Amino acid sequence: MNNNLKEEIIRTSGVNVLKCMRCGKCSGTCPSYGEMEYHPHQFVYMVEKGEIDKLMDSPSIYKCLSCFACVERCPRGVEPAKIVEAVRLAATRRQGGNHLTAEEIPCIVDDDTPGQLLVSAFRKYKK
Amino acid sequence: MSMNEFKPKIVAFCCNWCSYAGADLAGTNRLNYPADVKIIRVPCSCRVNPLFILRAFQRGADGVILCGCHPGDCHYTTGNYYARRRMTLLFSMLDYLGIEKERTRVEWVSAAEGAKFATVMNDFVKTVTELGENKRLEDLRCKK
Amino acid sequence: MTFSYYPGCTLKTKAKELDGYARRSAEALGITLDELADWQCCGGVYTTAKDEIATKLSSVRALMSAKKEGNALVTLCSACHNVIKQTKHELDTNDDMNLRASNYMGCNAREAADTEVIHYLEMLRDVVGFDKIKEKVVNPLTGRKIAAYYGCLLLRPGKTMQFDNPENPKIIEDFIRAIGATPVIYPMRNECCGGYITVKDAEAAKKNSTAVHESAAGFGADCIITACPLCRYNLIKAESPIPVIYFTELLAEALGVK
Amino acid sequence: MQKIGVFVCHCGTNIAGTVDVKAVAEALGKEPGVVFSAEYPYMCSEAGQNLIKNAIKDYGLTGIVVCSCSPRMHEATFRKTAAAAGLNSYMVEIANIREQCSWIHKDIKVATEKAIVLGRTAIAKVALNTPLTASSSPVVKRALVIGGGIAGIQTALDIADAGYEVDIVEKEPTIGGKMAQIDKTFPTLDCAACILTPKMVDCAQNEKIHIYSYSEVESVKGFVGNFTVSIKKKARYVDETKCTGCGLCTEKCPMKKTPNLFNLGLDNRSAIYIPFAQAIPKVATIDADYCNMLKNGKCGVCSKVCAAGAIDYKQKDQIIEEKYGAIVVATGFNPIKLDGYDEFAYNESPDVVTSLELERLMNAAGPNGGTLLRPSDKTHPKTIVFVQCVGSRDTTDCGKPYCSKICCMYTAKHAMLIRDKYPDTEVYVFYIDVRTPGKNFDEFYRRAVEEYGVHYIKGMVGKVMPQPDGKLLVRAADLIMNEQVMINADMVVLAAAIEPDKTARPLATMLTASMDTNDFFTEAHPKLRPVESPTAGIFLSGVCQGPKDIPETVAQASAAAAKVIGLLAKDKLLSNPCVAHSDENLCNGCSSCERVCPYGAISYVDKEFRMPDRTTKIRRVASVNAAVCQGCGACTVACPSGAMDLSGFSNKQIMAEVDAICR
Amino acid sequence: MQEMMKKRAKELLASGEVTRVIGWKKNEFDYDITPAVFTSAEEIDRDFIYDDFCGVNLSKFTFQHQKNDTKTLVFLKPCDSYSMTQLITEHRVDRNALYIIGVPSYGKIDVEKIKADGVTGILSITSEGGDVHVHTLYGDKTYAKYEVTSERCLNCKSKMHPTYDELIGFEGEVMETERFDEVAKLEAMTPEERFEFWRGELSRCIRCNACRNACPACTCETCIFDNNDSGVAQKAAADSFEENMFHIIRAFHVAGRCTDCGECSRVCPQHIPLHLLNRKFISDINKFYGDYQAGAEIGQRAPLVNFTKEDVEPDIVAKGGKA
Repeated sequence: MNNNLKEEIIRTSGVNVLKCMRCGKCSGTCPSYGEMEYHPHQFVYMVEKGEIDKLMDSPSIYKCLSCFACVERCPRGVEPAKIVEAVRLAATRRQGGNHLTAEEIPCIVDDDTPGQLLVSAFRKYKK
Repeated sequence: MSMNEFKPKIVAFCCNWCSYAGADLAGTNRLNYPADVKIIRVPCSCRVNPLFILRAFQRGADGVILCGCHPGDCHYTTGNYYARRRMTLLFSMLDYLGIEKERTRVEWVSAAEGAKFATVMNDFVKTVTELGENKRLEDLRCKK
Repeated sequence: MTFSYYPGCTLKTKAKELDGYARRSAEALGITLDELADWQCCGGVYTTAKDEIATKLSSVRALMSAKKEGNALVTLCSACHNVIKQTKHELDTNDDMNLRASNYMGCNAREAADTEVIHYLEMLRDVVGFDKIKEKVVNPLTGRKIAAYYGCLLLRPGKTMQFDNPENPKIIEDFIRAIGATPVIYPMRNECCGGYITVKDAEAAKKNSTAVHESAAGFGADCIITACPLCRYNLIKAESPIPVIYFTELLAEALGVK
Repeated sequence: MQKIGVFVCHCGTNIAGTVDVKAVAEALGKEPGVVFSAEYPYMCSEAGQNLIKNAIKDYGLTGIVVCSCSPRMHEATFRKTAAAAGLNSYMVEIANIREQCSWIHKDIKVATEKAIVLGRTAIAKVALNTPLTASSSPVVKRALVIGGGIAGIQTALDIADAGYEVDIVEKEPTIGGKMAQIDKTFPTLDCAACILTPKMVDCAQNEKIHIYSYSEVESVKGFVGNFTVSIKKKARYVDETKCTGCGLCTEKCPMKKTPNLFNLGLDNRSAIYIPFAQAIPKVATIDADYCNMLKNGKCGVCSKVCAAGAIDYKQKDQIIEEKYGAIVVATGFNPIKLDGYDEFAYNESPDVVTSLELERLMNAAGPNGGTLLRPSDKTHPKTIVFVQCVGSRDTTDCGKPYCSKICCMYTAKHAMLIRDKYPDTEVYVFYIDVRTPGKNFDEFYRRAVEEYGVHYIKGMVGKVMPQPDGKLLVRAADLIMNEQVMINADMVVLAAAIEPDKTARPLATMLTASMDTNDFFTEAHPKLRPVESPTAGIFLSGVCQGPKDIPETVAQASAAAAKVIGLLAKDKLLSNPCVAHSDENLCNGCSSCERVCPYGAISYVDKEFRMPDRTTKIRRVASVNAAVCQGCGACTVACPSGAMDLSGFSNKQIMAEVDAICR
Repeated sequence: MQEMMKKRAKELLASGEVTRVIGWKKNEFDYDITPAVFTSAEEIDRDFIYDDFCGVNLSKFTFQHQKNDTKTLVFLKPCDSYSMTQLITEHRVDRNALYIIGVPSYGKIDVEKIKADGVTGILSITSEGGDVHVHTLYGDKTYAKYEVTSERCLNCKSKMHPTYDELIGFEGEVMETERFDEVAKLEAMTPEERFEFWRGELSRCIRCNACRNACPACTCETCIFDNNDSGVAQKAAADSFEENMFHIIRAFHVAGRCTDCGECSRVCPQHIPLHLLNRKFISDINKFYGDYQAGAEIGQRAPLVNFTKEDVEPDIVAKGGKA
């Protein structure tokens, strides 16, 4: 239980996790569900419980596509994607927290790679 | 008296059918609002004579709020429509005379809106507290 | 009718055709697209964190320039549209964001939110009108069965984007009808292509994109159209059996300016 | 000389927990005019009331103040107490130190101080109270029931049983409501029609009941005991008194492509129709939107085939005015529109249906004659997915924040019936919680799982994706397994939230009955007066008050009937004596009061006054009809001269309260 | 004009159509005019006057001296006619007992304006064409008429007579006025400035009740300020009641009924601009609920006993009057 971190996540995400009624619709709709260790509904619940460290250490935070399907379909207006984003930011802002480095880029790029992709990936994975 | 200690006197007129019930609901749900608010029960917002509001100010009230059913939902069908006109004109006149317009307010609170009642009262008390004492209409002889 | 126009980086490099066809079509439809003089990259994705500010400033600047020009701002790339529209929304609703943006920029940032932001498709629908486009079509694409691929960025978050019904959109389908073709409705049209994740996990992205083109092809589409260079990239990379092209290309073709 | 008694209630710890009741009693004892002051744990208890009665007698009290809960709670109680001790019941004032003091403040000092102010305010008021006597008005011995579903039917039958006339106004061509559309009922699985239709027939045959079908309430005037209601009988283009319900016209009508609303548009009917076989009244109705004769003046087939000569294309809407002593609202519900839930593909695929549509699909009188077939291709579905809470417990713009209450049970019923009839069909139910509070309810749900093998999965469906092969791919969460599941279904059934009928809101305005934010009627007290509206003479029956199932609805319907019977049994009603009165000596006769009176209670008379110089002068002065006045007080403020005042809430009393608060 | 009026008055008396005439008569000074009841041709010949000093609104006098068993002739200027119409609407006078002759008014002279110019020892004042000659102990002085015309006449709202049996002279029409300019000026001040302004004005009130007694809308059988049961009874200036309460209550009392005749300000010995209170209400009513002129028509529904479902909310005041 890490209360400071929990508060930070709640503040930066602007999400009220207590509104969640545990229906699981976010997880029922998530396209990255299969790639994740912790699923969207667990993100919400674990933030409520203050289990932020586990989330920050999990690769799940890099699997969210920010597609906002969970946000759109949540019947309680909880916005799980914003929680994931806040946890990922907390992780990448830490020393050595970058998930993507410039050195990796040449192996990734091909002739058609749109600039948009690299900009976006850096925004999501690197501080 | 410093601002921190200042406790405003607030008179709230509530119609019996909606707002008084809304105030009761705020109580039933244990929703806090400052004790500075004292409620007078009237059958309908249209029972509130502008004289009562002036009287309150004369006697040292710092704020007066009138709560009634939402327009269209009056228990007596049309009462709050008349109240709305009377209060609009009275408030405008008080403002014209230089009385701080923030000291007077009308809110429509239904019997189901306990939370709204508490929110409105918290907000009104905050506003009036920030204004400080009513000096412009109080009859100093009425002060004990 | 003149609009300020924000093309975005990718439209200047890998997605030149998206931009080119759009400009030519606009001209044919009597619309002047006036490219903002000093636009900067939108950042590709909008960061929802409340404490992020620097990454949103380029959008604030774009909005501010358009306001100075006195025009509504037209975007074309889904990502740019999403970022700028969300920035505008936050300026409109978040006082803290406003204050900090104002401090950074040394002006009243809220004014930037006065700028109306519309996507090129919205311009076609609301300004030109699909009926009008229908009249202007010289080369109707009769018989073509086309799948509209919306992806995420145009539609969501629905309350902010106000683009179309996020679960059952119809703007691109209406567009397809306007140019004489037949729209193919398939359930994956508003699901994610995999987006930026392709950088770190190409397999995961491919899974998503495959589901999209399989669904479209399964419902008999002979072509997928999109407004997003990244969607197109991902779909093609996932070996879509049917062509994936920008909607502006079809528009230009129908208007005879390809 | 005023002798006022003050009684401070502890309400257990409800008040005494945050208010120093002893200090309050002591402080108020020192107020001018107060001769007796006491506190007691429960003033509303018999012992507490005896304390009051004894004090009234022993001290010769002229007025009492009870510092207790809201006057909305126990004002009536203490008025009776006072009356029993020989004190006029309007010499009682309540200081609300519970809802408006002890329950909202935490600090004892603050709450105690406020309680003292509230107490002295009530003392200031009671000192100016005058004894009032209620006048009486006659009761019209006839009740109106608005809505002819099971709630309205049961209420009407019970009222009629007690010997009173009762009218049912139903907006559809037949009574029966939603229950008539339902196939079977939980938890017994008996057939809805088999238990409903005999009641419908009873209604039709009961001499005391008159059914206004295809009719709506236009306006309501008056007050408890004496309402005047205008009812609009919509033109059905068929003379009800002549039509025999033979149905020949419906067979011969060429307009066969009219959506059958009784079957929720799942099939078609003719433009002239009888909604279903057991309709009451069994009379045909012409749907003017589809009838060729009414639209273009061409056709007239029904008129030609009708042996009774009942068809009347020139029929007009008709307004009927009737007087009632009591009105029961039984306007019922509808499933919400699912336009905001396109992730479930309801608008996209005909095989995604609502639960009510499934009722029709399974009903023997439904579009498939009772065989469950997919709407799209009329094949037998092998896999069916039920989605719970679609729009219920949903705080977004398109949903309802409340639990619709009936869905868990009817879904268990549907699942069970399907598994019973078609054992080869797999049934999945995605739920958030299974809520089964009710007699034999949980057992019923468990039977669905244990005996019928229905798959209950905790989790919500995220998306329903129609496939090219006609299947519906359902993507959902299984929260217990912690995995995402994909089910290839043939049909998806959505448990759509229920909402009050759209006619309820305008009706509430007509009745001046209050509603909550979800458009459910509010009850006078959520526990103690659950079938009465706060507006006297208006009673609530069925879902118009809140979601409920059939047994609950019937229970409430009978309860409402009992309340109505209790009212109609009285010959006279004591009316509220807190009404306006005009001081003739002050009245200018200017008509301002008359103009604002919503009840037309004020009239003018020319009256002769003796002037100081011994001449006489005739002046026009206002006079209030106390039986009609409801005591709103609008006139008292409109009156420029201050001639008009309101008993119980007089200018002086309210000003005394203002002064006491500001002191 | 005066002679035509006298002629008609005498004719009507002679024919028995009316038994009494209400008009104006001169007091000690030329400019000191009072209302009067005339019952004979002799009285009329001797005392009846109608000139540029006849500012008194005869409707209140008529109300006070009404007799229902006989018919009275009353001469009404446009202003008086509006007030009378309002009184008829409120059933305060019996229309059938009145024979109303509408007379034109070309602006009345405000003697206070001459006095304010430092003129003392006035012997007589005559008004001829566009000039006003003042004869004083210390010599004569001449003003252009508009310089000494009363404010209410300079801002005349209407030269029309809403109610009459016959007219002498031509019927005028409703005027475009700038009568709300002063109100707007006050509205533009800060609340502090407004408070200071009104405190300065109202604190001068000596509670002589002249405003109330002259006001044609103040016709209550018993005035609430005199009624011990009203809760606001106060008969003399003893404390801050006058500056705080009296005038607000009085203005609210006549709100929606005041025709803006300006008698209150005319009669105030302390020169308090009381009409600015009434005009505020009129201006608000026009702004919030649409243009309304009290007394324009018999049977009108006053704005405070009327409503629409779409009325503005009271918080329009907090929003600075903008909906």
